[in-house]
Amino acid sequence: MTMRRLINLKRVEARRIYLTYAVVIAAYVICQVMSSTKFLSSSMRGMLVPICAYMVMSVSLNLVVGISGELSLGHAGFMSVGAFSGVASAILMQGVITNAPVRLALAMIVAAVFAAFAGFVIGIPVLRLKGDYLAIVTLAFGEIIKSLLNNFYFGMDSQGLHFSMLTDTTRLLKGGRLIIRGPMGISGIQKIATFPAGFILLMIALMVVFNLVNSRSGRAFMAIRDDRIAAESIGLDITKYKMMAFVTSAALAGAAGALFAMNYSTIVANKFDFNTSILILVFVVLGGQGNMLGGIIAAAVLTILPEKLRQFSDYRMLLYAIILIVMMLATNNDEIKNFLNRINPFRRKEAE
Amino acid sequence: MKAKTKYVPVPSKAILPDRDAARDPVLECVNLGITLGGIKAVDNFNLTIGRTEIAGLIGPNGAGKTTVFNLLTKVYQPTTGTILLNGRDTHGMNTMQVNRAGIARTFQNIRLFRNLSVVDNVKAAMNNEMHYNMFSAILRLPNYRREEVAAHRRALKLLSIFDMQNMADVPAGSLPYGAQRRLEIVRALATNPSLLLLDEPAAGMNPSETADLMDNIRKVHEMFQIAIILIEHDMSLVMNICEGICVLNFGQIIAKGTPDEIQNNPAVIEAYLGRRKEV
Amino acid sequence: MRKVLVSMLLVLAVSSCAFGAAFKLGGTAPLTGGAAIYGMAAMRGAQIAVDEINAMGGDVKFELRYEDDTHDAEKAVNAYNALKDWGMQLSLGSVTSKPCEATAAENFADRIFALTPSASSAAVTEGKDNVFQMCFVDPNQGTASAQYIGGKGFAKKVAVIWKNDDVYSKGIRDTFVETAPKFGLEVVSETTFADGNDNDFSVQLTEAQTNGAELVFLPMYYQPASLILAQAKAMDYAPKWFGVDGMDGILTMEGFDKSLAEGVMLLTPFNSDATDARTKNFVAEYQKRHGEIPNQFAADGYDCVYAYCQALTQAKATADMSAEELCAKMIEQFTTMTFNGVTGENVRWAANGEVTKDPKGMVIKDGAYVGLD
Amino acid sequence: MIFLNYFISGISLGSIYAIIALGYTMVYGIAKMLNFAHGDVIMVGAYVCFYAVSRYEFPPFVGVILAMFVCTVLGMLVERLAYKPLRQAPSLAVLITAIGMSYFLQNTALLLWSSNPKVFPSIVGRGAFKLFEGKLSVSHITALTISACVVIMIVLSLFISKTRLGKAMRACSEDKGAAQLMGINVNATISLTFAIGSGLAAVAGALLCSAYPTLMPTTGALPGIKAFTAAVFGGIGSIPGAFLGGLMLGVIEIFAKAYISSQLSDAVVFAVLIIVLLVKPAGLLGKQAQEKV
Repeated sequence: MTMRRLINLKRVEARRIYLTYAVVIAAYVICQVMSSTKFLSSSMRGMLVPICAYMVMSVSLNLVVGISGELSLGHAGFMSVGAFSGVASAILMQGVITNAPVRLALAMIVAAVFAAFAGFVIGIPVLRLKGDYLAIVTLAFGEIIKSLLNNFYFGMDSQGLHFSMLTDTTRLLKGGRLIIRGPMGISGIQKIATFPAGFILLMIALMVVFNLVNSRSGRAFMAIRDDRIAAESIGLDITKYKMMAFVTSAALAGAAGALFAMNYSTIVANKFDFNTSILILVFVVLGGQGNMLGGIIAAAVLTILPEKLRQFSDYRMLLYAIILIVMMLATNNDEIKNFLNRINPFRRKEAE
Repeated sequence: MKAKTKYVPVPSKAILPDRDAARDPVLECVNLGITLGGIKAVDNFNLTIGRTEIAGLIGPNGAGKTTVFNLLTKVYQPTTGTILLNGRDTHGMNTMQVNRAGIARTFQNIRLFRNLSVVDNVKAAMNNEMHYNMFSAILRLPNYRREEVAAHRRALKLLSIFDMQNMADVPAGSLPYGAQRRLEIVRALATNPSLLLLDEPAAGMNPSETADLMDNIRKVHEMFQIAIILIEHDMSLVMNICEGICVLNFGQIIAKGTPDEIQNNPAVIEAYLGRRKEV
Repeated sequence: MRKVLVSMLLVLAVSSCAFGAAFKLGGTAPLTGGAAIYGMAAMRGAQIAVDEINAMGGDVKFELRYEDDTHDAEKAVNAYNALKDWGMQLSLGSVTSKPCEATAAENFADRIFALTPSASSAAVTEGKDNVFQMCFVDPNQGTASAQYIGGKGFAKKVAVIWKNDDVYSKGIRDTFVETAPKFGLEVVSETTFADGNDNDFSVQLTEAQTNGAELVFLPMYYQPASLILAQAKAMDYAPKWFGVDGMDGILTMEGFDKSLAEGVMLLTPFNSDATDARTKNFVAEYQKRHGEIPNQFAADGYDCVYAYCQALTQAKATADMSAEELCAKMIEQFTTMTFNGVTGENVRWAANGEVTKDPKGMVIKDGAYVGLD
Repeated sequence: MIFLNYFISGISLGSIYAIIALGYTMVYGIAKMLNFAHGDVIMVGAYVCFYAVSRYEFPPFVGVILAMFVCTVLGMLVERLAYKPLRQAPSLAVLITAIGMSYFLQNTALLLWSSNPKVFPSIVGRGAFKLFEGKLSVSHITALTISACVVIMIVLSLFISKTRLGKAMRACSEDKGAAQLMGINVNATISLTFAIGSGLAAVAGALLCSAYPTLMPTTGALPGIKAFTAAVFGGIGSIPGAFLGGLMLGVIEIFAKAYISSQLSDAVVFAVLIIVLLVKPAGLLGKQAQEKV
């Protein structure tokens, strides 16, 4: 038996995965063509990179919420760690590496490493808790990260790197640069994030998550999600796999954070607060837990939607709230679900 | 019909089937007990199971049978006593480690991975025999392909014992009830256990399904040459398939012996069979 | 039929011409969320100025559009891009500092001139030749406050309470603490708060009290300041209070017990009780439209539009000029002109975009501002 | 003495958290959902009370009653329109809908009442009880909040353990299906829970804004999250737990500000929360559910 047959046997899942890749690639090509022919408004062009970042966030959180079945309310914290470490490293590399795409790639790797480390530290307590208690601990960690970054100072001068907490005691020499400035965050960031970079990161994120899910690790994640006790009874190491999912997800979120931050000239810790965590969770839930394509589409729709509602001026956010509630009600309504199932070409065949 | 098993005493004073007598027992429980909510749910439980023995654990509802399984698999940590698995003390081990040491089980209330396909349920249980790491998986390296293909092949082979290879891609949660019970057994077998614990495998089955199940258990026993303990209320199944039977009541063993001995044991008839007749 | 068509075309041409005669002025502001107070005020102030200027029928006419940025840099860039799609020629930047840092970078890259009413952090204008501020830059406010307090001999021992997750508060605090010793001030207590723990100030006030602070410096907006004043009163702590321009507005909070603010001093460029015709007219109009006394943000928004009007008139700019042409002209004008508005007389701008105007020392007496000097 | 004063400040802040947490925990206990819109119902209650007392000059007592009435109706309406259709849906879907509802209420408030902060009139005046020759002061509002909190906690506990409706609530919380079979109207019971929770929110709103008298459309959001934390801290679903969790959170927050660092107080509060949950994974008074195997 060959690998081909293995994939064919899992026809439904395989088709879903290829469809996801195809949709992402097609969307990228269309946006690039529209962008280069000036067919895309500045408003849309300006959102391409953040949408990519949010899509990666959605995919990475889906690994925790959809695949591993753990509720995380602090995912923006990892994005924050990634954003700050990524931007700081990009600034440090400015003189050494002049090629912007290379610098961006390296910064995203640094961001992923830092965020993965944060994920590991957070994972230690998180893995001992269940359900809502786990959710509140992730929320708490998100808030702690925010609070710490608001009090963190980091600078560089000819003597090397300097850190301090609470107040700026780095005492940089002349010509030094205070990179992270507590509540003022980082200013004067070079905007080196690009749409192609966002696209590549998204493709990498999809590859990581899909390939992981379709491996022994992925089966373990889902087995633990479906029944923890049965998973233990067949010898699965719950802690190891939960940690693996959590850290992988954090690393992807970190890279997304770096991408996001380097699309703006300034970044503050408050950006990555509880509301941002919730926003990403909304992408995942609205797109369907475990459904990567759904989460990606939800990320795009919910990022573009408030912009398209600008014509309603004062009623904009109110409409956004109403649309969100109606979408949640509609996607969980049996009649609508049945209708969607009937027209869905990828539903499972009854005969199977 | 099966041949009657002859039990012989071994040096450790336990009694084992004669074919297993020459080898160490797979399981030895000494003075096993647990207190749950102030009640001694299981007390002074002593049991020795031979390498290839099929044993039955019976008793009225609430007698503590499933609790014994939970103790053996460390879902609960025993308050007293020792469990020796293949001669190794399982003290301090958790469920996962006990499984790796050789115990696999099924559950009274079916616990399948409902959203995984049938074959993935089995492959999940084969996790510990696969060795590629997450980077091989992400990059689809050759060892990923090699091990996945091998695992898939073996999973289908295991499923075919229970005639389930055609259902491989169906989500486990949508299987009919009987098939779910069988899948749990396949999944347990996939972990290569030396001792298989079956918790009411025939619950909710009709007589013909029960008969098939009986054949399947025998087949598994023959193919894998492992020890099996089963909890069951269906007396025909127990009496037909088990070589040794242990009767539990109020957390205490009240009788041990061959099916014939148990059927004629007055204490058992009083505590268990007698009560059943009243119903 | 043909006649109708021709006349329709004519009407279209005329109207589009009239339309074209207006400069497209755009800005982003938090119009929803927790910071909406500041955004709404700035937008309303600017709108009044635009309506007044358009009604005067001069050469310069404006079409104003504000987009919501929810006090977030990402949304501000989105809002900025939406304005760009609309055809914005001149920008009012953003109302709050962090979003404005983000949009200012876009302004710089796109060569669209920006004059922000109230984004006061130094990073807004840093390294950008076409971004100007209508308000004091934060570091200057810190220094000016220290100088004022020290110079007037209000106190020797000073406590500072600042908001630890806010660029504005932090910016003022930094230079205040740095320069305080120069003016004979000793900072005896420094405490903070942040979003989420901005209700209870007992610890901050007790620290200030036990360390013997004679004056408490409050570099923050008026909403938390109102809580601090109330809680200090409850614990019978009555130091001198010194605020910054964000404190303006405290007297107009609905239901605020004005006696709490008695004796509070603040440096602000705007005084809604001023008696000059310009201020009186603006305050009256704002009150007529919105039923509230305008605060400093509204005044800054108002002044921005008038400053643009003056610069455009002097530069003889026309509305058919591109944003880039206007940008060059505006840089030239703003670095050379002198402006008189409701937030100050003889307002001038440095080449780096920072404004120079006299901060007015105010003290609250009997529920109204009175000049300190 | 300063220590005692800080302690009282902590209790005062904590009692506010506690009273909000009571609403959270109650709804969670019965409906098994995190109602993130609870904080915003508090805000609505505070606005109603504000307008009744400040604009229409009703006595504070009437203002609070009016706010309770409005919030009760609002709570039931929200439950009926947004949560009831999701009874069978995954709990996350309900969570997101609750967040949508929170945005909805905040933005409606913004449109109705503008973003300008209002100063809330205290419902008991701004005085304080002075103890130890004035060295220690307990403001009236603190005294009122704590007593209200204790009274509400006792009444709620009694209601749930003694009355028929309360027993129906407990039944629903244990097992909705079984409760249905026993002839309990589950939908009505959950509606009732929301009604009570929202009525409590109105009281919490009036007390919150009396203690910390500024009122904006976002007033309820952050205290709501803190109170949610407090509810989990005490063991979510447990009514005495919410009370204890709220008080402790308040005291820890003030002590962290005073003795560790005012800059890191939130980090300290959440770190303590994490440590408590590690030691007691179901919160201070929560019951650890043992899964049946």
